[in-house]
Amino acid sequence: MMLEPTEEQALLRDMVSRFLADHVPTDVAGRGSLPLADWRALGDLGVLALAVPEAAGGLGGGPGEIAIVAEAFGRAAAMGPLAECAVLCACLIADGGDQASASKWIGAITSGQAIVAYGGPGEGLGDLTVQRAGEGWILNGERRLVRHGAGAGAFIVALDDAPHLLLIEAATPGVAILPYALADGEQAALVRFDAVEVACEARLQVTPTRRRRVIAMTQLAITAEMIGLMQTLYEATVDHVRQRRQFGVAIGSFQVVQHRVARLFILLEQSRSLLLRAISADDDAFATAVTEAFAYVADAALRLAQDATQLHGGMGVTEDLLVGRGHRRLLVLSHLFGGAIAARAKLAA
Amino acid sequence: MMLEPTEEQALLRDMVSRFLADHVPTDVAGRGSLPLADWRALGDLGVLALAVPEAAGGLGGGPGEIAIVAEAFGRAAAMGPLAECAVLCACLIADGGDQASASKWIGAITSGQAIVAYGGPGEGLGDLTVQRAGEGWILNGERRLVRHGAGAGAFIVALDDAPHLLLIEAATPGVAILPYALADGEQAALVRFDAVEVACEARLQVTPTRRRRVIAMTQLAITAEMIGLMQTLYEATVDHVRQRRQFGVAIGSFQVVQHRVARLFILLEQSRSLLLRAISADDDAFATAVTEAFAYVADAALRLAQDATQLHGGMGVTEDLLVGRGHRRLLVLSHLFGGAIAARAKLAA
Amino acid sequence: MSLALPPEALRFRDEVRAFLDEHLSADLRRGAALTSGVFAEPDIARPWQAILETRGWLVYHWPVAAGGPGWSRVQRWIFEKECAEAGAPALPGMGLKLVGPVLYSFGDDAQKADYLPRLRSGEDFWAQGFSEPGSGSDLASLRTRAVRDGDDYLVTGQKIWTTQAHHANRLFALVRTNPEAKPQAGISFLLIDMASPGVTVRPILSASGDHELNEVFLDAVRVPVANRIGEEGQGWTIAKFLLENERGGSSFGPGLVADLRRLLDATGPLKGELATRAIRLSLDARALETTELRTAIELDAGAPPTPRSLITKLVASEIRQGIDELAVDAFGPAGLQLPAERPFYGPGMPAPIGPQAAQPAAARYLNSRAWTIFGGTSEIQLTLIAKAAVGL
Amino acid sequence: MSLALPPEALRFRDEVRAFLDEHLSADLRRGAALTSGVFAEPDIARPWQAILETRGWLVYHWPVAAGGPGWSRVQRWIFEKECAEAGAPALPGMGLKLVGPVLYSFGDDAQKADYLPRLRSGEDFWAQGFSEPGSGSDLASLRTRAVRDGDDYLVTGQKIWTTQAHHANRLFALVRTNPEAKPQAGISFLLIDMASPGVTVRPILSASGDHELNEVFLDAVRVPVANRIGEEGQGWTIAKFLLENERGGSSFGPGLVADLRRLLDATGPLKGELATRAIRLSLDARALETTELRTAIELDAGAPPTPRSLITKLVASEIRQGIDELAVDAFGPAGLQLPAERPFYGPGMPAPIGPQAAQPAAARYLNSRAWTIFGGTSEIQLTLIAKAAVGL
Repeated sequence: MMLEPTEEQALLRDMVSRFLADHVPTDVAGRGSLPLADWRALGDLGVLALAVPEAAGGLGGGPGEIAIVAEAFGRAAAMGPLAECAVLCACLIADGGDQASASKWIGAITSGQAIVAYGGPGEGLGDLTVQRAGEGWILNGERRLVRHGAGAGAFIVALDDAPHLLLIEAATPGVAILPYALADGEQAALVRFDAVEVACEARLQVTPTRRRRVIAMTQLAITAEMIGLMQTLYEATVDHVRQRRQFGVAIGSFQVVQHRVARLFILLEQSRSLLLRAISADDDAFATAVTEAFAYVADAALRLAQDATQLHGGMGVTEDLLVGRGHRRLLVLSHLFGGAIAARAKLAA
Repeated sequence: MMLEPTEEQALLRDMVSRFLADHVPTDVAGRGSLPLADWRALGDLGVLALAVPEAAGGLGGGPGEIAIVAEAFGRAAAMGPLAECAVLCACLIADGGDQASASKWIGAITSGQAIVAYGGPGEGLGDLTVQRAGEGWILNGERRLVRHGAGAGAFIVALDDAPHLLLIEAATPGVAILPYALADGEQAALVRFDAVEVACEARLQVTPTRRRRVIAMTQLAITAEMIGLMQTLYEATVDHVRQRRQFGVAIGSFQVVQHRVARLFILLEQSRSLLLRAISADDDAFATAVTEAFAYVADAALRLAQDATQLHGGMGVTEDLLVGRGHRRLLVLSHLFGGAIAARAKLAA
Repeated sequence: MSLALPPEALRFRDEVRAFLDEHLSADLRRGAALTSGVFAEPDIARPWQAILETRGWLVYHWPVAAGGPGWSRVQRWIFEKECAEAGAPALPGMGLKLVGPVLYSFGDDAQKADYLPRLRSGEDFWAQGFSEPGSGSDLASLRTRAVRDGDDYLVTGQKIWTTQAHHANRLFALVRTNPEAKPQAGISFLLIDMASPGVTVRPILSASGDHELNEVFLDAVRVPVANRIGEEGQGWTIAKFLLENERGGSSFGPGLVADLRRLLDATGPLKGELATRAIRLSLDARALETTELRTAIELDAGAPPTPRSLITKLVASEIRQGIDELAVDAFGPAGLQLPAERPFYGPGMPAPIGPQAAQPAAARYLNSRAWTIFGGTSEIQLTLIAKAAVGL
Repeated sequence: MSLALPPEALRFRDEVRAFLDEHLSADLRRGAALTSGVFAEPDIARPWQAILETRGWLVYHWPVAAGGPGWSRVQRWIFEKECAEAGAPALPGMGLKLVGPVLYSFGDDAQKADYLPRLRSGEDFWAQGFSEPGSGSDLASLRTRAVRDGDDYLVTGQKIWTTQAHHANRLFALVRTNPEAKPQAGISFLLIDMASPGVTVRPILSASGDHELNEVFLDAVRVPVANRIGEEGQGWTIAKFLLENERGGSSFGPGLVADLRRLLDATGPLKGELATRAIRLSLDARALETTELRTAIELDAGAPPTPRSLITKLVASEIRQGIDELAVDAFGPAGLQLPAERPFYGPGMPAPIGPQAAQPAAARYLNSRAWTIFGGTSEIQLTLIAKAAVGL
């Protein structure tokens, strides 16, 4: 029972934070993905191998380590295919890929040389059908929100109604990638699959339990990233209301401003508690605890972003300040995996 | 197009308001139903005949008149079987009763001599079954929330899944009345029907359209009553925050108190707008407009009551002040007919 | 006691409806529906302004003496409701709603003759120079200086949040003509030609990527004294008049009701939490339009302005934000797209993900956060309501 | 970085659980479940207090030197969570949580020897005399006077909101001993025997019909100077110590989590809006209990008290109100009943409409409105958080 990171975790946090502080100055933060060179440098530092099991050549980090890195990204408003690629896809390939896939992709992902993007099922994410064809399958349909899909070398496509997890290279005939911009400035893609032939080796053999856990790890990373960014926006807001003067006084001396910032403090503390609770949950409780944390934090993050914007006044709605860009980022993160609404529905079921 | 009451409406409002001001002093208000003598006096003034069509010996008042009287009740925190008895049951009997029922009950209701209580269908209100038996029916089951059921001379029982509206005298064999107290201090009853034989004359022949309209009139009365009581609580709160001093100043000078009271002003104005809108709706739109007004006002009323209590501090949670008793009353009124939640569900359907 | 429209009002409504049916083209409707900012851009606004001017309905809210059609407040409300229902473009208000009334109320005959026709024809496009970097809600602290130099002022300072200044050829501005006087007393109201030397416009990009706002730098800009409205030092009085018009001028409820309906048309029926939020927003919006109608009826009956009208801007802002947040949630993943190209109805726009209405959803969400900030923050509005309406 | 309980904590938890299984009778559980007020009434509280005292766990939050079991903060949290899960009665805090710590921290040896044993045995039942009609949140303005008369004070004044004073034989009170000094400096802390001549208790009925609160009138009540805790004029310091205990003393989250679960057991699965509200409340409550655990872990590690603990009372109050409002809504019509009889578990209670758990729902809803008022209003709490935690 220990609130502070372990010594190793602290070293990891400090390393990532320092790297991001050097490479993502405030005026650049929150404008889009890290340049590829920086991503590779993170790979060189081992950050992208964190979630991959040791047996597969990774560092075998757990929820705590993943949350620490993701929170550092949020804190710096740094962006990149951390959650879906370095956590989700890397783990799925490590767990369920054959030797060839593993050797082709895991090293490429963890070194930052390649991106594998994820196209999961969900409301509004597009329909997919898969039909048996000889030893393999034929895939038809689309995935509408594939983050980092524009530059991906491969996709992992998941289906709701089937145990299929398919690893499909971007260059496969019949795969069409339509890049588009998300609100946070990152590139996503709508990926169409038109009678794509998938060989049987492309199927990742991941147990449902493990798959659930890896998806929960991904959602945990997103939750931690939100909390890091909430902290940054909170601090910017506290600074602002201390310094900004209207009617001859700092606006932080107005009672309604004080109460509003106090509410943000509460949101942040409560968010952090649910994140810690999820990190600490035992295996059986992990996925639900992550869903709970995500459900709370996704709401809290957007609320905090809205109030941070409001308290910044006109400057808060511009692209010039980090608060506006952070707001955009939180808009996207809080809506992934169906957002708070889908998470609550899952918890109510 | 006229915001103010007509001359006749103003006379009606002033008459009822004066009567209630005389008979319901503040320390008595909000503690329970008017004594029977006062109820009869209101009957003598014609107030209880307001909703009854002229053809049936009533005054044929419309939504405007009903809202005016109900709002005056709310304003004075006066209570009594106005909505369900003098509006709903009286109209149902006038519309659909045979000569005998009409002559027995309408005069008795409008003179304040008798109460006919209503047991309508709805979630949590109890199951009822009705079976054909010769010319009449056999009734089995219960109605759980029959306001003013304890002292009622008869009941109108409605069923959801059948066009039946049955008028059943309280003394009918098999009818068991279990009185209980509601949060607002009024007496309700759980009424059980154990193989009750109902003669064919007991069936009220009311068209679905008319029935819907009369129920909407009843809900309109409850909505208007809430608005009257909201106004009273609002004014008490404004007075209180002007007078109550803490830390050397009136609490109404604190910014958060000011903003909170400003929100109550908004709730009240918006509530009043939806009430006026419902009153003004043409026949086709009336029932929906009433449901809309009720859905908004039921929420607004409870929110206002909660804030009025909070702003009154400790005194707000006691039975001594009208604000606490008004809060109880609004708790009940806002939950009738399934409350705001059922109303919203109906509007979403 | 009834809000039901009398027969003559219904006839008027039908007349407006028929006009909109005939003259509001599908292109204009589409442009309006896919506008992500507060006001329509000139490519949409100008043709619509010309159509309304031709019909005599452009300055429908101006008095007859100033060229208006002499409509009652209720007629204006009906007109605004019909325009909203039909999906007409939202014309920029800086000229028609803000400086126009200032011109006909405080301007001298020469100023009226000079500016009003060009305002109506669209030849003049106005921007508003009130806010400054240091003075947001605290307007009286403004620092832009106007120093008398013969028949001119030399104006130096900086204005910010200047909506559509990059389209404007005219700026009306508050400037400090007397630095010695009390803050409010030393302010004057000037009309500035944007083509004057020393005027620089710098865009401020919104977080949404939209370009609506600007900074305007004024460096010893020469402005004829004849371009001053009213007396020197009367600027504060004129500004208050203008801000009251801005806050209470037109109806917000009808537009919100219509926008919510259009959103639900685009998303199809909503479920669960989203359905509940939609109902709540719809009740708020319907209540607001009725509140606005009540005020219109009262004013037509000769009653003094009611403090109730103070709630309009605050309530409208929150409904606006609620609708735009609902849209992002209701469109699901498609609500997260945010192309850099503009306008959303333009030929350069990439193919939408999901329904076309989803494409501007994120931009709208981000832009509508400004509603509770500009034109008096919600905090300022609540204090105003507490003081003027509640009496605290 | 982990909140997972280590093996020794799990063993402790199992020990507490086994004890509760064995000693918390069905009657006590039922009484606790059907209590509508903040604290259990004496018929429930006394026997449970005796059981805990026998086990040595009554004053589990007191230091060893004062007779506590020497538990860590985490152990206290576990104990409170297990008691909440098991549905143990909520013992009145005026003695155990409020005046007890004052006695062992500020009392002299004679006072400790005199009062502490009777407090633990239940022979003494304490009431708190802080608030006065004129001074709610503004405690420093209190007006009850204590005038020295030989070895006694003569105390005159009025206290209000005195929870369970009608059950109490002792009152601890703040009184003004020096009217000349600055407001905070002239206050002393006295222990008053409720049987003294001049003490009158008048019930204040809550809007729910519950009798929990009272006014206490003090008319020249003779109180020995030996009953003063600390120095004359030290009352404000002692009161601050006590209020900090009240705010940060014990965990609220576990009780809220358990109450919500019990509510959902009684209502069955909720649908639509109600299900959403239940999930939100459950997340709030789980976050709160975790926030409280974090604080306990930090304190055990020797860290100074964190400003985070300031949020506890505010957040707990709002969740409490949320659960009680959810209950009324979820029970439907049955949630509106409010019998006059008390207690809800007593023999005189009429048959419930619907499930028995629905019978106290309206009373609870009304009573829980007090949570955001007493013990420092939510407004006071927010200001405190803004200043002490945010640093504004």
